Amino acid sequence: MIEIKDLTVKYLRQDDFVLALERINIEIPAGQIYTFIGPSGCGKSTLLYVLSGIIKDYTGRVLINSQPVDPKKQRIGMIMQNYGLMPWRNVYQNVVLGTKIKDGQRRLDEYGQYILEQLGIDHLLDRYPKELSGGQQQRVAIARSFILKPDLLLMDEPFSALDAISREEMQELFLDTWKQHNVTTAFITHSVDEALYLGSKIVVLSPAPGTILEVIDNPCFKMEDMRLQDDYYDMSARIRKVLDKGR
Amino acid sequence: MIEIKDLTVKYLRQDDFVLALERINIEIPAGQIYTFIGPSGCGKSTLLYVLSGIIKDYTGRVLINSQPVDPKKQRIGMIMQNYGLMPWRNVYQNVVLGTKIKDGQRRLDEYGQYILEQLGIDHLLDRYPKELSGGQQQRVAIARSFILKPDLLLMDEPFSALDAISREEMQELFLDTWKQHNVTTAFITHSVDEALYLGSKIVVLSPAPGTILEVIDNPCFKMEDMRLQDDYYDMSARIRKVLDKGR
Amino acid sequence: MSSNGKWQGALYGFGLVIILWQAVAWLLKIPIIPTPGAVFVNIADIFANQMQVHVVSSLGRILKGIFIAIGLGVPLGFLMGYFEKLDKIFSPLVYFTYPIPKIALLPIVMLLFGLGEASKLIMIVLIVIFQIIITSRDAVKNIPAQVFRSLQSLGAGRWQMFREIIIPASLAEVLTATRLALGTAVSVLFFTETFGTEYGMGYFIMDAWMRVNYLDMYAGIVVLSFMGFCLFIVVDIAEKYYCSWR
Amino acid sequence: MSSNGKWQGALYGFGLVIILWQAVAWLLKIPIIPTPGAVFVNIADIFANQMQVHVVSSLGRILKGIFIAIGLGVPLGFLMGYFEKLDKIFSPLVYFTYPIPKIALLPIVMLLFGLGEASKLIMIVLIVIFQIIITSRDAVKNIPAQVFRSLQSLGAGRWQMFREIIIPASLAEVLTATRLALGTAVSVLFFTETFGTEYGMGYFIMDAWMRVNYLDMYAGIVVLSFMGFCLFIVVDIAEKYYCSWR
Amino acid sequence: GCSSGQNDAAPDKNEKTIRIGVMPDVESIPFIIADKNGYFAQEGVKVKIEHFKSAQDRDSALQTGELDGVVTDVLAVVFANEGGFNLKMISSNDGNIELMAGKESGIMSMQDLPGKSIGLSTNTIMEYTTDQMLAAAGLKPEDINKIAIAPLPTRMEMLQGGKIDAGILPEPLAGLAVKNGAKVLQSTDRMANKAGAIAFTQKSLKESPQEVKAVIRAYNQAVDYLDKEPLDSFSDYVIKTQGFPPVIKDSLQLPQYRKMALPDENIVADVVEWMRTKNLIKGNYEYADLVDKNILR
Ligand SMILES: Nc1ncnc2c1ncn2[C@@H]1O[C@H](COP(=O)(O)OP(=O)(O)OP(=O)(O)O)[C@@H](O)[C@H]1O
Ligand SMILES: Nc1ncnc2c1ncn2[C@@H]1O[C@H](COP(=O)(O)OP(=O)(O)OP(=O)(O)O)[C@@H](O)[C@H]1O
Ligand SMILES: [Mg+2]
Ligand SMILES: [Mg+2]
Repeated sequence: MIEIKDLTVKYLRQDDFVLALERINIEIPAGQIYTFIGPSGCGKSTLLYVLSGIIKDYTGRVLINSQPVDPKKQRIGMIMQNYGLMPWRNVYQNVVLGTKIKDGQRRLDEYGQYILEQLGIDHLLDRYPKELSGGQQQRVAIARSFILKPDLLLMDEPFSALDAISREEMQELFLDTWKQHNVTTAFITHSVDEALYLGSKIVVLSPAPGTILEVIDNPCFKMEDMRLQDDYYDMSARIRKVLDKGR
Repeated sequence: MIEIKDLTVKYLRQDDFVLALERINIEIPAGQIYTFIGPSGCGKSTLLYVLSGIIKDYTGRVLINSQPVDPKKQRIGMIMQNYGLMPWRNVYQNVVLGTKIKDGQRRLDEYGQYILEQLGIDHLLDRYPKELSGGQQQRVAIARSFILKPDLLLMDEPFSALDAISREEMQELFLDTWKQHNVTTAFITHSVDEALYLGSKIVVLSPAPGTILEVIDNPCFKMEDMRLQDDYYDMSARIRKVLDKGR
Repeated sequence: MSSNGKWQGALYGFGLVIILWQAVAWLLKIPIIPTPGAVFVNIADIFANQMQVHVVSSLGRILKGIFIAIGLGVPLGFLMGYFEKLDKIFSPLVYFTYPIPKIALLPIVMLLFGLGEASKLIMIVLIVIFQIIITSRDAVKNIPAQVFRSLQSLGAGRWQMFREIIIPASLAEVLTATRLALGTAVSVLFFTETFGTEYGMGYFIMDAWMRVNYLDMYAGIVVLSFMGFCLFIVVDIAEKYYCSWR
Repeated sequence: MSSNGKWQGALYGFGLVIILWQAVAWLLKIPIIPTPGAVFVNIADIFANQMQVHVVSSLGRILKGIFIAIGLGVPLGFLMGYFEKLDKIFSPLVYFTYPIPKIALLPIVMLLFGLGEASKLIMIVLIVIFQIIITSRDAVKNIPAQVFRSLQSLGAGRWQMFREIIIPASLAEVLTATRLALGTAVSVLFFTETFGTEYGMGYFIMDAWMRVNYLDMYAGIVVLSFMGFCLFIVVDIAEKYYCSWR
Repeated sequence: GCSSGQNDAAPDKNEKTIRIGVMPDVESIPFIIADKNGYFAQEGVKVKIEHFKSAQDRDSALQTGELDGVVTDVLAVVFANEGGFNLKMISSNDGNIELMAGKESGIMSMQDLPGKSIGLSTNTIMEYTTDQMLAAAGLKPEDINKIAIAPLPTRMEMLQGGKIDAGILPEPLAGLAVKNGAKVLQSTDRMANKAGAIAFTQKSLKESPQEVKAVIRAYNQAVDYLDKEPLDSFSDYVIKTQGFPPVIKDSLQLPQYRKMALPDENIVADVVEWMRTKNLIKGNYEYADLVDKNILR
């Protein structure tokens, strides 16, 4: 469970500052997926930085399972917008980085092997990041966070560099693992479709400085053949309206 | 006009190599937009590297306006998948980099100002890239290539980091400028929708090593309210089928 | 880093040196290690009318030497880092000549340039230029290839590559090299100012040593370190200004 | 770079030095600059029974000195680069002590550590450690903050930060620093081997110089450069191996 | 300024400046005095005294044609000739080198030396002199432990710090060491085997004999002056220009300076012999090879 109270984040620059998030209030119950959608630059990544303990300089209160954010204690799987791979580690080493840090485990277990296969990067293990295509790099980042089996999953546009079909496969894979482990997840996306498909609630943010415009209950979540239902079009239109209104 | 004959590209590694593209044959007539779609890692970016003169080590023949590729002579606007911004230059300097190199022009003219406003980055001019969000960085890269007024536009998933609504605006902006200047464009995208909306022809690539599966004439191009037409669904289904079959 | 915190740190650092020195001086109680107190009193005594002129001449030599060494070494290093062919030829050359004890070249330098100012400058340049060449070369080599791609697609010429990428990307390392060169240049004054001149901190310290005047010698060393310290601070300020994008 | 091309380059570089040297020798025709031919003949003459022992002792000293200097300097530099507080205190200290002409400390080092090997090692360490500290510190400072983010979100401890990021990210710069340190260490043999020993290339060259035996002196210099060259090549190979990810 | 190279002989011979390299030692004092009192000008010769802190620097300057003459020693002259530089002694000089024992070494006389360490610089006049002194006391070089410490102040410091048992030092540092408690065991003053020399390049002897002769006259005048005048009247100046430790002012002992005179043939032969047995030189040098006898006439 994530509780965010009155969160305001500023980035300090030479002599001024940039207000990135303003008075954010939200709760994500344990085991739920919330998707976040909002215009470019509204502070979505910033929110994840706060949740993952990267940004510590904020006002307001952020609690994870009633405890202050502390990535040492919590098991946080984070997929960063720019993937966050270590250029000096090959794919294998990058994939096991999470478990190595958290558990001292440098070996891939069966589950890890399964994830790599599902992501289609099991034949790239000895490549360095610069020898991968953009989508391959992104899949390495996805693999790392899945294999960690985190308590909290923070995904920043995790499928942005994947082609339409892979993307759908990855969405399935994500939902599968989520169903198994029931990870509390904050999922940032730019696709209304994806937000509807994956989120039990959809959080719509305003342009910078980011504030919450609306938290929308998603009836489409876990719906079979979502895209063929009427609800989907209603919801899609509604989100677009909220987004547009926010401008 | 771009002519590609029997293009094969290999990446050399320590003791082996990776075949990225195999026997690609295609012609893009002057003034046309071709969209390229294909699974992650199939060699789309590689193709653009060849067209932009970054990769020189290939077999086959690549001609731009009947001349071998030479970025010194041709005016190539490239939007790279990872944006390709100079971290030590602020937004303004990054935006004018193209005209500075090509024309020695370090000033923004009216058109440039207009582009910046349309992209919504005119208030960020003194920021360094690391002080921008992912989508803002991408828009800076877009601005740079548009302002260059290139003869050849190479766009590698140029809108991948933008939210749904901005993305649509950018697509409009792109079509607008394309209509004005009639730039020959190779446009890589992961979205079938985008491929249909922007491309006069759609090139579908197979998984690695990339070969051309099909070059599809796009009846939807320049269609009003494309998404409401029947053709759109047919085409969409067809592309997905070609993609799927290629696996 | 607040400039306030910086100065506070400098004070701590300085204090630490003094305490260590004082401790050693008290422990050994021999004239070769005078107490810091005595040395500072001595500096106060002789700075204005004896040392100033030495400081000025040394400072001039160091600055000139560093400028020449940077002016020659950085471009050469950059070229070696960028053009692999040049590197293949010049690196072995640098690898052969860097380890030559430059003092052993003194006869040749004297032969070619006499006992005057030119020889001293050349000695400084000869000693520090290798550090500068190697650091700049390595800095350029460490720039990831993909950084060059945007400019390649723009068909940038070589000079544009240098201006837009190589220079800004390597600036921090060049400043590191400048720090090293400064430190080395200051500490080799000792050998470069021992002939043909009666001015310079190197001469002053050497002379004091020969005269077994340890108070003067240490006064000279302290002033020399302080001079070096100030030069380092200048480089730090330059870095803060030019590398603000990091 | 193919190792073949490398050797070819080395040959070119070496040839260039020889040609330059030959030209100067012919132009000036004085005993101070013997011809390369004469020097190489001399090396062939005296290497086995006169120089070898000097080479071995110097090599030992250099390697020991460099290992100690890297062992102390790199961790300190890394810590200074990573923890701003440490940097604020230690940087001024380094800035003060780097410019001190270490040779002026020779008598003190000798008094404290005797006339034996220890003093010589300490002199080498004292001279090269500053370059290593400053380069490693600057290398860590130049790592972009965002590289640390993945590990921060994993709650990595300090040691893990060092192992996963700081060490690999700075390795290339540490190797650059090693090159500088090697070059410097070889060229200061000259001062560190002037006391308490009759073995070492520094002693050999200095003695030859004093004996006005320029043939021997140049033989010593050539052997010394070659020694340095080999050490550089070792570093290059290490770099190729450890920095293959670039 | 920087004169470039050796071949810039002044066009007008009378304008030729004689450049003489000196070290911070007592041997050079007559030149300092001659300069101070204007004797060179009186004799109609331009002289520039160049000060050096190390013998290496001085010899390099000489070998590169930056100097015409030097205050040096027989060994250095032999080495120079062996190295192919035509350098000729025109006179001996007067210094004093002392072998002394450290305050706490317990060494009272030469006979206590066996097994002890002596600081010196190897293959120089210092080692030669030490060997002579040992031989005079019936000792062999192998009986003692020679420790190379080239820089004089460091050698003195090591002696005072007890890192070496004995050391060989020239004036004025010798005087200072004595003042600080070192015990003199032997000196070249007592043994009268001084190997100091004044030497000029063959080139300047040939090209400017008149000037060199004028230098000799000025030197001799300075020797007269040093003989007559009380030490106090010039010691401050000498200490300052020569860079002597100021504390030695009251203990400064100048040797009995003599007018320029040819070096002792026996000493020269002895030095050459010593160098040959140590394998330092290959050639065999006769007195006439090393000394220019004509200029003093
Ligand atoms: N280091 C920084 N210094 C100053 N401003 C910053 C910095 N990082 C981000 N910002 C600003 O903060 C705001 C929020 O950035 P953030 O990266 O969180 O946006 P985002 O919602 O993730 O956008 P996108 O969808 O484009 O990735 C943006 O306006 C950005 O310009
Ligand atoms: N430097 C390199 N060394 C080795 N292999 C490489 C290198 N760069 C790319 N590749 C490989 O070449 C293939 C094509 O890469 P490319 O970047 O062109 O793919 P892409 O179609 O752009 O994929 P994406 O949609 O994921 O960006 C990939 O399989 C990739 O792993
Ligand atoms: Mg973001
Ligand atoms: Mg790509």
